[in-house]
Amino acid sequence: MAYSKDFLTELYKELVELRLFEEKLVEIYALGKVPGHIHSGVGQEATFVGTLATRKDGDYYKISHRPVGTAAIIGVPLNTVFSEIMGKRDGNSGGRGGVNHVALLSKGMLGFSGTLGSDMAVGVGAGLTIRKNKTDNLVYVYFGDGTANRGAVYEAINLAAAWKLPVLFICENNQFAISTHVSEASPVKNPGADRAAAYGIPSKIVDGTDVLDVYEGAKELAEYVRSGKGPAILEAKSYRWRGHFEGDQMKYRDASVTEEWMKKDSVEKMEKYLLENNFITENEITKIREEINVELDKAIEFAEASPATPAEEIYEYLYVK
Amino acid sequence: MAYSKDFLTELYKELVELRLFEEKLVEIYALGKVPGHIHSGVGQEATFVGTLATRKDGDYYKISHRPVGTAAIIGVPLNTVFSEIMGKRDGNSGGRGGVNHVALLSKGMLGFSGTLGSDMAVGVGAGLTIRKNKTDNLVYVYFGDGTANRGAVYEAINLAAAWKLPVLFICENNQFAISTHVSEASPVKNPGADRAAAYGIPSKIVDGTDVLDVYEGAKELAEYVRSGKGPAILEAKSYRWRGHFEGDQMKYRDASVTEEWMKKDSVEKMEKYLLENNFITENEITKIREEINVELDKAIEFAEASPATPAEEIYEYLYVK
Amino acid sequence: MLVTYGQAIGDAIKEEMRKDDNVILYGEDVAQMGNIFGITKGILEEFGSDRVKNTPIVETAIIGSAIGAAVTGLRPCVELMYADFSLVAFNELFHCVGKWRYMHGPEFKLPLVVRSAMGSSFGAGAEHSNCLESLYMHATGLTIVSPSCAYDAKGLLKTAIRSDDPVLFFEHKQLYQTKENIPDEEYTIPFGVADIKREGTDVTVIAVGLMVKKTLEAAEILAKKGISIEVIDPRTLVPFDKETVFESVRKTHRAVVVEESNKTAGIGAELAAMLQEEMYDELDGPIVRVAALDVPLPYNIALEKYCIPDANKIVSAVESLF
Amino acid sequence: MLVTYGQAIGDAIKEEMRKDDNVILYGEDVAQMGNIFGITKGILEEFGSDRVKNTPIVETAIIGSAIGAAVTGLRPCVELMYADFSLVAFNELFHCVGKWRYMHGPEFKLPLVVRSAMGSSFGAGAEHSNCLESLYMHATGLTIVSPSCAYDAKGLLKTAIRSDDPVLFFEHKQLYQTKENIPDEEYTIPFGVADIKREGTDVTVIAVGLMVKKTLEAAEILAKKGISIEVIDPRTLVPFDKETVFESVRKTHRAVVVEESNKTAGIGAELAAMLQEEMYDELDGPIVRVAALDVPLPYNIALEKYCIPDANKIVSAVESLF
Ligand SMILES: Cc1ncc(C[n+]2csc(CCOP(=O)(O)OP(=O)(O)O)c2C)c(N)n1
Ligand SMILES: Cc1ncc(C[n+]2csc(CCOP(=O)(O)OP(=O)(O)O)c2C)c(N)n1
Ligand SMILES: [Mg+2]
Ligand SMILES: [Mg+2]
Repeated sequence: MAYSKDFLTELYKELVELRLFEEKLVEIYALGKVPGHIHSGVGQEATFVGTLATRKDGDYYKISHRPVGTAAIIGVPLNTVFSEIMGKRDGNSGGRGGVNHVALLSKGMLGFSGTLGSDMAVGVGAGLTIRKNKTDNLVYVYFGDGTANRGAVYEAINLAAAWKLPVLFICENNQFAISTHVSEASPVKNPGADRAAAYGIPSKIVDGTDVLDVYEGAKELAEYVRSGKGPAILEAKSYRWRGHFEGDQMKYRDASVTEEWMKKDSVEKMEKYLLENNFITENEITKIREEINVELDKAIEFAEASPATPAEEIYEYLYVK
Repeated sequence: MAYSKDFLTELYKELVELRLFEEKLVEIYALGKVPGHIHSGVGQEATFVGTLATRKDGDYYKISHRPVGTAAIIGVPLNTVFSEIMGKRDGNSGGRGGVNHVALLSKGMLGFSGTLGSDMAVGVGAGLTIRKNKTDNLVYVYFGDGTANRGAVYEAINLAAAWKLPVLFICENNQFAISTHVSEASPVKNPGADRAAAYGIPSKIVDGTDVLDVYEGAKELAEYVRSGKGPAILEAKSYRWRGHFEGDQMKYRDASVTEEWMKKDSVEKMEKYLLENNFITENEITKIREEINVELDKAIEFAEASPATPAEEIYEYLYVK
Repeated sequence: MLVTYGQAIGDAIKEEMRKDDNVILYGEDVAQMGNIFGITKGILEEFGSDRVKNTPIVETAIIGSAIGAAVTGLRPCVELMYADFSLVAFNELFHCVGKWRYMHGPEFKLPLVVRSAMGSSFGAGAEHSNCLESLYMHATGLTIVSPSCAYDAKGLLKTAIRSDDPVLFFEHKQLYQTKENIPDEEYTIPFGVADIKREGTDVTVIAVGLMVKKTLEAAEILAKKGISIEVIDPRTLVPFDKETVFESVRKTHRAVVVEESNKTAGIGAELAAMLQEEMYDELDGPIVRVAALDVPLPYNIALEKYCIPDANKIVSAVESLF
Repeated sequence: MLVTYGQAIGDAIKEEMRKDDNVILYGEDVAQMGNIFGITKGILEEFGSDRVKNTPIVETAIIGSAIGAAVTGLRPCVELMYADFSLVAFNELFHCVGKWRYMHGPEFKLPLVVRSAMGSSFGAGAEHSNCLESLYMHATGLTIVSPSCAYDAKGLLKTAIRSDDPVLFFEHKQLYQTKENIPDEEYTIPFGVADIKREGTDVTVIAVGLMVKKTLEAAEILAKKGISIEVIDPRTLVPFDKETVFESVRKTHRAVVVEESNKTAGIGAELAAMLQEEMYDELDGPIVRVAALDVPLPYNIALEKYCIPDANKIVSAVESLF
């Protein structure tokens, strides 16, 4: 495949943005600026950037708890993202929802359920709206290898398949559900793709550490889905670099395997590719990183300055009226 | 395959017993002797008799709401069965549970959940006990084509597969979930067998109107399961002769198709086979039917005479202590 | 016109579907069969299979997809055949439906209705007879409707379908065939407005669903005994019309709550706790709860009857206050 | 010995697993990781992978399989990581676990324990902070345990594992690290026996889980103000020890109920309704409920704190009775 320089640079920028975002998240969490727990998606950027490179206006998105920076890639302003993450009034729900509930409907984001998998059907429902509007849009629905075992996931994909709705299910197989390795939890090798047969829909496995491989797989399936033939499942193979949450001692896994996987760095791979093909210079790389870091820092500063939602507003957003 | 006369006669008797049982159930229901609703399994006998022909002592059973006469085949005394069905004190729960909860644990019956599919994992749990006891027993878990779509079913089979537990899942595909045809509800042709791939386990499709075909398929899978290799799925193709419940007008389906299927009568088939091979005489057939009818009538009489559980006992069986 | 409670519900759906083509209907067996009680009969024929769909047996996906459809602009009116099965999707209803807007912000509206048939019906057994409103009262963000007659059912369901907030709409199976004269003209009934089904002076009796009917029977018996009860039907449990009840209690100084579900942690628990907390000085006696016995509802019809409140039990409860 | 609440729970499981090899432990991440809070650490090492198993994320199958294992002779002690996720298996808990023996007869015993971590914990958000006992109180056939300290947790969990009836065992996340001296010798605590955590004469305060701690703080403040409260921890909500509470109310004539969950239809609803119904003549004022505000628990920590009862709110509630 021949890609344009612009396209590749755009992909690269998004990879870096997501990487730096996820790193920043860990940083501000360590500084005590984030309530609750976070789930770093460092190392898993390619799946999200690669699939989202196939998106177009009017599409919908159901993201997951990892990486939450995906919201920024989809287009939620960083100020909103960090305000929500830090529980502030300028977040999309004024800090009521929090780090896992960053969502702007105007950007197509449908929201997230903390009981994992229960939101899969939310994506399916958005497919009904697309169907009614007779567009060739689709819904991107992300879920993890662990979540793939939940009954709610099965019901959602099954319903999408029975009704031939335009949903692209993306299973990010980072090989772990907290401490449980995918081989222990799932009786099949590919917890996403191997289940497509159960719904009679197509699937594809891609290398979740290679943004172009992801893109190619996603493009093929997205075209299929947009054409009205029904849903499909993409499974991306990656690895969770950090603990499930910050503070996770990870005694349940072999650190040397982690190290091996960390060498398969999607950002580095892309960087190398761009440099080798003279699509980018070291200087430009530095500049991209700097610009993104500045943006991130500015947003964090904004969020820090954003007031907390006052107690008097505690009942707001509970009902429309 | 060469079968012994005894074996074939036994199968035939059970087919007739189940047929007459299910007919009797409709009869006493029409007479107002049964509370609530019943789900006649007339026409679907072969799946149950054929699979159960592979059973041995120590096996467990999770049956379904159709046909409930399966309990009698498994060995629950008819007096208990009809007492429970008629809501009487001599039923296994003294009429607290009712027609769908006929069960004797001493016969290996695990019980049933009226929220369909939620009991699939109950069967899986019994597999843990078999595993611990290191026997070559198995658990028979029956479910319908409609129930096959439930998430709880997926979770149960998935867990059984992940843990390689000795469970034989039997999907009775009678083509309907109430009014909904299997082709409308399920995106795959075979709602049981086609999903085996999602769990990485073997499956087989059999003719649910032919007890010997069912038996052969069940035998193969039962042997596999007993050998400790993990669960398997058998799907039997049949047809629901009557309405979902009594009184169902069945406007949602074509009566001529029903008539076609009713010609594939497993009892008649077996009768013909036995007669042609001189394994049985017309006289013996008449006698078998008569004997079973007498037994059924006696049990119904017993149940009618059985007192209602008195109100003072309303809290009994709620807790062990 | 004279309609049954069931027809009133079907009519409400049809009228709203005619008004707004974003209203869609789906659930198990709602299409060709018109649902197992015949309530949605004729809707497929009028609106076609794009707007009226059977689902597989996938309660969690019915509710989940309704959220997604609702936030993106449709107005799904979905059905969970029996209220008992709503527990299969309890997580989706409690955590997702009830919290989605709060957690994600004011852009998110959930104009969805979940209809469900509830209540005992002569031997349906422990898993097909439940009234479960109180479980959902403990949730947040839900509107809970429990109509006791055809008039209310129609007016409230139309309001529900037009609401931008999610509504659980519980229909009592034993009421489906009850007939009533209702206006030919269109009407709606606002949420949070209780209806005084019978005026009285001695005791305020709050009753829900089928229990309104039983309480009205009890009122007749009590009247003959010289006790006048005021029968209040809250119609919506959330929002709850405290003012109408308070006003009644200010007059009667005594209250009884009648519900069909298990007594422990039921509707009566909340209403009694709330009333004694907020109206303590007005009360001349305890608030008495009439509810089902705390057992799984037995299949045997005599035992079932023994468990569930009827006119006589309501009469005794009221009399116990004197 | 000095142990944390978390250690006490782990020790109870280990001791019972040593006693009876039918006791098995499974759930998400309970094996190598020893669960996400470290509560089951070391259990895999001691008992091996036949008896200690990680499951996939399959809450409905965890509960369903526990029923099957239990009725056939094992004694599963299973874990649902967060109490919030128990709603995913709510149907299995409410309809199946709670009714199985009743529906199928006396041959069926369900010696199973479902452990779950509950409660707020500083920004865990609306779906990871819930206390949900009241939902299960409305069910039937369940035993509901909510221990407030290490001593109780250990003794009650041992009783739970030995019980032939199904037990829901709710552990409060904020208590896991609290330390306490408990006996070296084995002990168990029977169900249905409340514990008076502090004697007092003016007001009976019934508190559950973490709220026992907050109520004891409030008791100190109130003591300085001259108000003496009796703090009762029911320990098991089902069965509920009415007698201990009644005796206290006969002395104090006033009662407050403190819980961490939403006020509407919460634990306090049942307890207040029951108390005023059964102890009306002993009461000198309304039973006041202290509970969380009826919103999904916010993620922002200040808002979270604003929603949940603390010592000051308990103090105000008690003072409102005078
Ligand atoms: C229904 C439910 N069960 C359990 C959990 C707890 N939990 C949070 S994240 C997680 C692991 C999810 O694994 P996976 O889907 O692979 O996503 P990953 O964390 O690897 O991105 C679990 C079990 C939950 N949030 N919801
Ligand atoms: C969870 C749940 N949803 C819906 C129902 C209502 N219901 C009872 S039987 C049935 C159809 C089941 O179809 P299938 O599994 O094919 O069994 P069959 O009736 O054909 O024997 C339905 C939907 C139920 N009992 N439980
Ligand atoms: Mg994972
Ligand atoms: Mg069927």
